[in-house]
Amino acid sequence: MASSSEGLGLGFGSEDVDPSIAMTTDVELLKRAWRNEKAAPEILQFQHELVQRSSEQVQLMEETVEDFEQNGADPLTVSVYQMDLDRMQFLLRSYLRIRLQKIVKYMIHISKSEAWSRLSEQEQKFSKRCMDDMEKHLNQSVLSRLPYGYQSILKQSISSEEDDMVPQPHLDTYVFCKSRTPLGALQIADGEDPMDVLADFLYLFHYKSIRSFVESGHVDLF
Amino acid sequence: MSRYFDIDDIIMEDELSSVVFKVGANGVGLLDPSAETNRVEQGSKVELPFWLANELYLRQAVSVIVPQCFNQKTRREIQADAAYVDLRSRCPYFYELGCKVAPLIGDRTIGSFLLYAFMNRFKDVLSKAHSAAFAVAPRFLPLLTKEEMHLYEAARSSMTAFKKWRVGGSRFEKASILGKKKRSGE
Amino acid sequence: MYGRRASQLLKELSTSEPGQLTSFNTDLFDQALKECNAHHLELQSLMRKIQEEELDVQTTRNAEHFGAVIHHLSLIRNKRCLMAYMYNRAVIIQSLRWKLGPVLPQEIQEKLNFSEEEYFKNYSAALESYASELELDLTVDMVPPKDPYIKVRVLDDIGDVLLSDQSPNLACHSIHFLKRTDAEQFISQGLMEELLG
Amino acid sequence: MAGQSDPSLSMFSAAEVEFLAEDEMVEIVPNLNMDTLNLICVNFIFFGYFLSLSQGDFGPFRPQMATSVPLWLAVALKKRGKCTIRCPQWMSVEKLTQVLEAERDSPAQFQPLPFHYVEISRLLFDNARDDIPDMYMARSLIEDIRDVRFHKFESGLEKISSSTHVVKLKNLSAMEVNIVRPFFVRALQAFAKHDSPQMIHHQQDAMSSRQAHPQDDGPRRDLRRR
Repeated sequence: MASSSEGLGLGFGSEDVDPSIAMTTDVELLKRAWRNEKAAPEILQFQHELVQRSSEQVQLMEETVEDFEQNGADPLTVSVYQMDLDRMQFLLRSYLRIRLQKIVKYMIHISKSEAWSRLSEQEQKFSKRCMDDMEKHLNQSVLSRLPYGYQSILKQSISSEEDDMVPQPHLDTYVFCKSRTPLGALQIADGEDPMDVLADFLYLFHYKSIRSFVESGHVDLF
Repeated sequence: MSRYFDIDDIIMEDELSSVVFKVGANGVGLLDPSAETNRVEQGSKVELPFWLANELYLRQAVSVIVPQCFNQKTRREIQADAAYVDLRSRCPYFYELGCKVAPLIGDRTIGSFLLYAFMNRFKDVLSKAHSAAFAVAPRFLPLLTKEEMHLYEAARSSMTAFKKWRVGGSRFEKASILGKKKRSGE
Repeated sequence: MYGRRASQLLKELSTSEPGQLTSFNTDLFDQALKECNAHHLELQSLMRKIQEEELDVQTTRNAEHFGAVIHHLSLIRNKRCLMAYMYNRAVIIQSLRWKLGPVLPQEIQEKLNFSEEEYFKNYSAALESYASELELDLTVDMVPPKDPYIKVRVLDDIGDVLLSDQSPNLACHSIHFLKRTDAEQFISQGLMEELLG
Repeated sequence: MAGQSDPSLSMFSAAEVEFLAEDEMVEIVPNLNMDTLNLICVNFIFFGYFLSLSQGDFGPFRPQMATSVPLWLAVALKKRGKCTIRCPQWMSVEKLTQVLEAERDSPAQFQPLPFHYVEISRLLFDNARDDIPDMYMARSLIEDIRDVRFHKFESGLEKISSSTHVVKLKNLSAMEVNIVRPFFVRALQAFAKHDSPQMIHHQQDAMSSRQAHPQDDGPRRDLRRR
């Protein structure tokens, strides 16, 4: 990948900063994770440490706000801290929520693919439970009342060669994104000239062609 | 099949196509209204929903006749004035059926025909979704296929949501599923 | 035509407004299930005939064989419709938990069949157990936050409630300043409305 | 719920786009004394600077001493009458008039504006009207700019075709992207579907196309720059 390093001693040329360790606040990272998760058609890697740190910060801030309230601090200050806390909590909740929605939608597919390892331990537990509940529900209303050979929740009938009933994420879609660093010349389409992908431009890409850059943190979805 | 539970895909596969049976089939007389016995004779021409026609084609039991909405007459009309052809009454799932039926009838030109039709119609969908929608909608909307309606809705609803945001107002609302019953204070 | 009733179920779903739930159509549903079993009987009787006549299915494409194929395909089609009907309703039922909380109002409950009611409870419990492991209620903050407190008017007699920072009497028409996250579910349930300004 | 996004479209609601914009920095002039706030929810601007502040410190706030804060904080203080907000330069009637003219003069490109110009301006018009010189004029200029840009985008959309594989969008703003996203993405998908190899080239065997694993299909249409 082409990456010019014109960074001066002072400050950071945006291009030579490894995006995964660039000096950024957790809120910024959480916002990025939230945007990516919202825009990506499939479930992305759970951000364990980030969520852990964010929850701790939320807790700390909750204690601070409580302290302020008890010590009769100026109500405006309390209110500002509360708003700050609320913004963080919204991001955290919304991030976890989008993931749950995707998990429920694609639970069987996820459980049978490498995507399973992208879930947190709690999400895996939730997913298993949801699968059991859904299976039970579909079994008692439909499947158990169908003739033998047609009762599978995965296959349309015993003559199906593969699991032809399982919903899968639609990776064949388009996403808006920005690259954090110049990606250099990318081969976007077979048999086409590579295209120079610049930083800070908004692009509309085929999700599959930039999927790996989203995973590596070089590209942000929007 | 990632679209197994997809409502549109399921309903689309109900679209009828004419097929000719290359084999006889017993115990399914219901398929052929003209059959006198409970079987379909070899050589019978029958209208079947796509889900059945397709699978029988794959098993080489039937040949599929080009559906009317892809015949030369429709093609000429589309070429003359794409935006004003009433595609919905011909087939609400015009594009989807076209994509699925093309391999069955071995017609290489259907792909480019669909593309041409779509390209020449979708611009209109967009401008009407965003502009004076109320004035044109009644005449224009009934011509659209299902996919075009989805596009129209996509454009219209995001514009409506934006306008609503710009006007401001309550950020919290009653869940729409509860219906719009009487609200005290109004 | 085969599969007609089952696809009628789906048409019913597709014509109702997005996110809305119609009453479970037990009649049509059971008829479609019956059709599945009828196809199976026909299928079996054709298969028996093939065996009796000792025809080799692999080589001779006989009329019994194709009859059986058609009944098999029709059964699969009916299954797809029935499954999609249940599945897509289940998706709406999931969303009810997010919008209305763990207890459904009577008018909604009446639209569910027995299995769906049970599914709602199970989904609700799964969600609650996930949230309690995280010690974070996920059903609030559905929209980005503004001020911590909002002004609301009560639309129904809710009575005394215990909220996170106060325990007001929420009488009909009374007006309160509540924590946004406390008021959110009430508004969604139609028991309160937000007042601006 | 009004502000909630539709998960099936993986789309952001307008309120969520606004939420992102609220982290943009603006200058305020406080009229109160308040100690330094140590916040968690802040933008961290590092381009070209070593930050002397620890992250998330704002203030201390002293009357008449201008300082930079995130927009949400500025609006909160303003609502409580604790500050005036300095109208950003790009929101002056003079600048906006220039931008509008330039937008009209160049049908093929968008003028550079802040990524969140729609949201920032709305928040300021709604909450700090007395701090914006010529508020009504500025507001109608922004409306006009947005309209011109939108129509420009709309005519740009007419050029998308089956050969559109990547679209590079210079200077399109966050809210603008959000409005066109559902239509744009769906239209591109439709183009791709009608132009797939199975449709254009005759498939050899209908059975084999069913087994093609979707994950393995690489992108195949040509690349088009705009």
